[in-house]
Amino acid sequence: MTRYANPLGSLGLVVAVVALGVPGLGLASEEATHIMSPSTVVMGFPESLGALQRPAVEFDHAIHTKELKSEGCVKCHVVEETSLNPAFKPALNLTDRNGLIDAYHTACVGCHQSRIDASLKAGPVVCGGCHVRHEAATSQWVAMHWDYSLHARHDQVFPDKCGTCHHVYNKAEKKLEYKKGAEDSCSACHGDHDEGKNLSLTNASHTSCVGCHLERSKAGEKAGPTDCVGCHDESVLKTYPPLDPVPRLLRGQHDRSWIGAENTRSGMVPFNHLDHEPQADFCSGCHHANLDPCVKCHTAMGAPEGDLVTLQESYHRVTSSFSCVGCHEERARDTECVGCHRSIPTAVSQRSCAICHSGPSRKEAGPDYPPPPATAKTTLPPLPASTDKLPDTVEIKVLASTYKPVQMPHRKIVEKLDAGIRKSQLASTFHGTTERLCAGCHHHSQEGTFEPHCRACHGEMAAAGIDRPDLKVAYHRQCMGCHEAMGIKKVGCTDCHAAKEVGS
Amino acid sequence: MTISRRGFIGGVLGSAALTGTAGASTVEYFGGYPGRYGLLHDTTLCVGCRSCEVACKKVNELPPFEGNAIDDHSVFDNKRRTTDTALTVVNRYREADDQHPAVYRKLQCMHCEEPCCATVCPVHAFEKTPEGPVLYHAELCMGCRYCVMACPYYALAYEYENPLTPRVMRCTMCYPRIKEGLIPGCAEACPMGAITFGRRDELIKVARERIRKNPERYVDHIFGENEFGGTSWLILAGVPFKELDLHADVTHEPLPAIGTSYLSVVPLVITIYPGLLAAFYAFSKRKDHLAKQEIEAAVAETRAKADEEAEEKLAKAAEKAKKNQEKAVERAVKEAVAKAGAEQEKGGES
Amino acid sequence: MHTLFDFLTHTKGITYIVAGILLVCFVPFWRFLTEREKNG
Amino acid sequence: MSESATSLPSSASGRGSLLSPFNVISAVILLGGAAILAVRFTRGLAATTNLSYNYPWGLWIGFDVMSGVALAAGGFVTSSAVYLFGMKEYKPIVRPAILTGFLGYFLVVLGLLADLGRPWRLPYPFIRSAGPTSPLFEVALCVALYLTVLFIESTPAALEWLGLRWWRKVVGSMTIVLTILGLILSTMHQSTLGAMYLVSVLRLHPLWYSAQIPVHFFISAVAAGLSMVIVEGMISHRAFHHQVQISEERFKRINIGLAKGAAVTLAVYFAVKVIGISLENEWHLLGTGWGMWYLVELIGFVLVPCILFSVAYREDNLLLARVAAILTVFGVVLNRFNVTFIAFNWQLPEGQRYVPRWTEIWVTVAFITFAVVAFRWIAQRMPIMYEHPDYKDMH
Repeated sequence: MTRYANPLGSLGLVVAVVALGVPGLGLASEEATHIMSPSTVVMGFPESLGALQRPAVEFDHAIHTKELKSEGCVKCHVVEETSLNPAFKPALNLTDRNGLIDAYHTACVGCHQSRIDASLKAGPVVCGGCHVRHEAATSQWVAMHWDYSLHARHDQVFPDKCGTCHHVYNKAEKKLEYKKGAEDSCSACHGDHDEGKNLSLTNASHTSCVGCHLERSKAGEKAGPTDCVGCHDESVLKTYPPLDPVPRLLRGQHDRSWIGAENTRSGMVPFNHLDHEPQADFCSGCHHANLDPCVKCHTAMGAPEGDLVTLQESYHRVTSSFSCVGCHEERARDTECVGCHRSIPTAVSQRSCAICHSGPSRKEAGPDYPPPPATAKTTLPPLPASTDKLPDTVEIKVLASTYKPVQMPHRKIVEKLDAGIRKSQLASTFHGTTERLCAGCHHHSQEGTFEPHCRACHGEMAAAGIDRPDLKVAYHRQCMGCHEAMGIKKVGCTDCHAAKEVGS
Repeated sequence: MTISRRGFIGGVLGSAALTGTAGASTVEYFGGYPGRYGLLHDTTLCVGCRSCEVACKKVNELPPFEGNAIDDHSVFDNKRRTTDTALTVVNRYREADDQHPAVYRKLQCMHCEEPCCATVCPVHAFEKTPEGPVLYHAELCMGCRYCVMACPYYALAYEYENPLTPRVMRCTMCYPRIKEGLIPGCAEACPMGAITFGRRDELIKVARERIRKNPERYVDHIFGENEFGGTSWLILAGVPFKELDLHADVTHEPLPAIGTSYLSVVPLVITIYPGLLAAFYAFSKRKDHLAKQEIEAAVAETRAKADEEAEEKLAKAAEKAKKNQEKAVERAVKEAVAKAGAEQEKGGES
Repeated sequence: MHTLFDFLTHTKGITYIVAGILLVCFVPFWRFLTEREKNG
Repeated sequence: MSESATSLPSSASGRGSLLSPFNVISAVILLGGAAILAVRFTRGLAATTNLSYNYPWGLWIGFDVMSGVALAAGGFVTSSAVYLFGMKEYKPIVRPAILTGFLGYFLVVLGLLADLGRPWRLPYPFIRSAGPTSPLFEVALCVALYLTVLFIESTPAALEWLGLRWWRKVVGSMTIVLTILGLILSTMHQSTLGAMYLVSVLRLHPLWYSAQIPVHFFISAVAAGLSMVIVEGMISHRAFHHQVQISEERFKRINIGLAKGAAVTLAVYFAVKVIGISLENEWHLLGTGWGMWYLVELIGFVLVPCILFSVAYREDNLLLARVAAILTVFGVVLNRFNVTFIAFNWQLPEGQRYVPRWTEIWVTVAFITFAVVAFRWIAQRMPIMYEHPDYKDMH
């Protein structure tokens, strides 16, 4: 019989190959969600030049600014006196795929390699070093956003020289010029991508802002941040002290003006611009695109430039924070108000129409109508004294069995809620009367009364089909739900009702 | 993972290619008993007060908690499961932080629409009642504990300490109370209404309504509506279900269908094998038979050949004998003639 | 027949009985079939 | 010893004394087992096992039932090979294989009786109330029937020993029907034992879980059966050397033939397992910790024995075949352990895993000892290892 190769040898070989080969197949390991620092830039690659074969490179700008401090920004960016182009210099205006790839590689890998040769700290030179695959990546990068105090600080540096930043594009002479009274937000004209000379918002802002900061800091003057973290890191933004007091930003807006669409019969709304300004961080709180009036884009029937949002929607959409009603509903979720408003459906209630539309209709007012007169602040009548209708304490004993009855400090609760309402003009105006807040708990009673009693609807057994809980659950959900929402730390069983000695 | 039951091939080695569609190959849809009950568990309302555990122990006459075990929250530090003396437990799945309250969930038998505990029981000790609960009959149970092993919710417990009459211990959805028109003990005891008892189809509508009303509060999914064919307990959550140890991304095919998918092949084995094997046996017998015939034929042939040879040999032998005889006769004649001749000479001489 | 479990319990129960009977009937069938060979 | 027996090789007269080391050890084990079972039935399963709510099935089900049935598959494999597929040359090993099968199934029933909460209700599925949708019902039915089939199939040796010639003829005539019935029943419950795990879609690790787990269980049972025949042959051949009539060469020829069968079965088993992984697209799981353990089972205990068997067959090397057989037996037992409690509840944290208690191991060993003692008692008296001279021609 011919002897084959030693059987155990061939066997060992087969086992080794299979044992090693197979597990290599699946070394994917679930990775926790990958968090990118605020100064990490994902290197873009224009889709027009075809898809990326390897995962996009996450470029850590902070390390590079720290390491290449001495060489300065000119190493990668085109820097002129008052502007810095954020685009990567070697890759500027390259349009062919391989050219762009080579440009990136020679610049980055070349630099790393030369630093390694000079035995300096350097980045990776191997493909996998930069092109790393991450499943779910979340970034701490925060879009830079303006507020009144930041604008005022710039105003102090360039008093009444709005032309430093604001400009308009003169189509006829094809040049930028400053026009008084036409100052607007950058995003009004600068979009997501460069359109010819009109740079994208990213490029435009970095070019002018960062450029100016760089130039002033080089000249030793007080200047804003020049690194990514300065504007894009939440924690750093918090460290900038807001001005106190913040001067009003005047741009020719009226203190009070009428808001009313043509050929509508409903009364116009006397809008107090002065009181509303401090409610938002910056003008962009309501003027989210530009400072033109809403009707310009949000036409009556909706237009493409207004995302087909009709004029009515732009004022009344409950889910948007730019619309009047939407912003009011948001205020109703503040901690003082959320106790009751959490269970009040967010919808435009017919009752409150008259509160806003209190002016004459467009037709009655005629062609030229004066701005609305200053109206007195609405102050609610004070809380009436305790009576049996407004008792100091209420003893809830109908269910007392395992626990003692509840001594509810009714007066204290009403006073706390009332104080919150009295303090806010919005709440006072819309509540209209002091008794209005009673509907928070007595949610199906005539205003100011407490008939019918909870027991009337919430019986012994829950009506599961229509999601109406039984009495015990109604009490607990109402009280504990409100406490939890308003951050009141009384949610334990014995916080409200004492336990009976017999033990739980 | 999608395992298609219908396409399962029950091929078995050593037999003819035995392909049978082994899934529960019925196209009829079983909607369950109309008007059956269910319970809606809203985990966003649960505050972890464990009144349901106390009520459950009282209703089922189980050993109560010692002292005020209710208030010590250390019990939430590690996750518990149902045991034979605690048919329901509340676990904490997320600690409270300043923005969000803690997240709790109540564990108990889910009373599946298509119970796999009932399916795997060899003595049919479980029964899905028209009212909804799945009931267990201890008088049939032989304690094989296959149901405890099969339950995907780890909900069944067993009396291991009981040597002679161990029973499977599980929630019965307070079936006696339901029959009296009451609601289960835990639903009645829950102060926050986190457990609502009602008709299952109504509760699904209520759950959808709650999700629609506060989209930011709930994950838009009702657990128990379809998972493994659906369960009587429906769960709403504010956090992903995976964090509540609930498998929300499983097939809607009921476990009984998956569990019994192979059993449709078994009758096929019973019916196909005899024919197959008898054929095999006949084939091998016929082979022997043929082999035997060949042997006989060969034997007959050889005998026939042998006979012929024998005859030839005989014939040849006979011829030779005849020739020898003739030669002998010739020789004798020649001798006689020679002798006669010699006598003439002698006669002549004499 | 409201639940799949009832349906499976019913059908599989009967199938076992039917399959058992078929199995038992196979033996006389086989004998009936191979009668001729016996004396061959 | 029936007088009518002519020159029977004398039974194990050499070691007749009761106090031989084998007897003493097995007596100790059996008494220990009995004591533990007594405690089990007085103070419940909690006192004698580590079973828990998450792990209702432990070593007694994992080994005695799951592995016991697989290892006892030698019976139906050899009897069907000889009587149905006409491989006459394996006839001498049929009887020991059938006896091993019968004792194996007896061991399964013992394990079941120890593990069941109320063992006296074991016949309930048939007499009291049947749960036909349950794979366990089908297994119980088949194991009960197959136990009787095996019992009848192993009676010829006893009848010969008792000299009941007429009965022996009756049983002889039923052999073919019994073998067919045995093969049907075995195919059913070997695969349905696997189907019992179809329902634990989430609790059994995806690498071990597969929609074709019944097929995996059946093929591995055939492989285990063949290997068990070789291993049992090795032991009984040496233990009852004086009784064996066939020549060493013939016995080796049989074992090498079995090795070939086992090699083919293991190759098919390996293929079916790999298909199971690709059908569920679980290649990536092979990279995880569980994947490593799965590969230990798949490569170490399926591929390696398969290669050893094939090399043993090519080189005609009996020792290698026996090594492969032992490895396969351990492999199938490991697979059953993996499915029953190692890869079961794979998501549970480490602390809650199941580890058999010493009492469970002791009882299992006691059952095995009981089976070995019974085998030895029967083989000494009845014509298992040899053919009874008067009944040479019968089936």
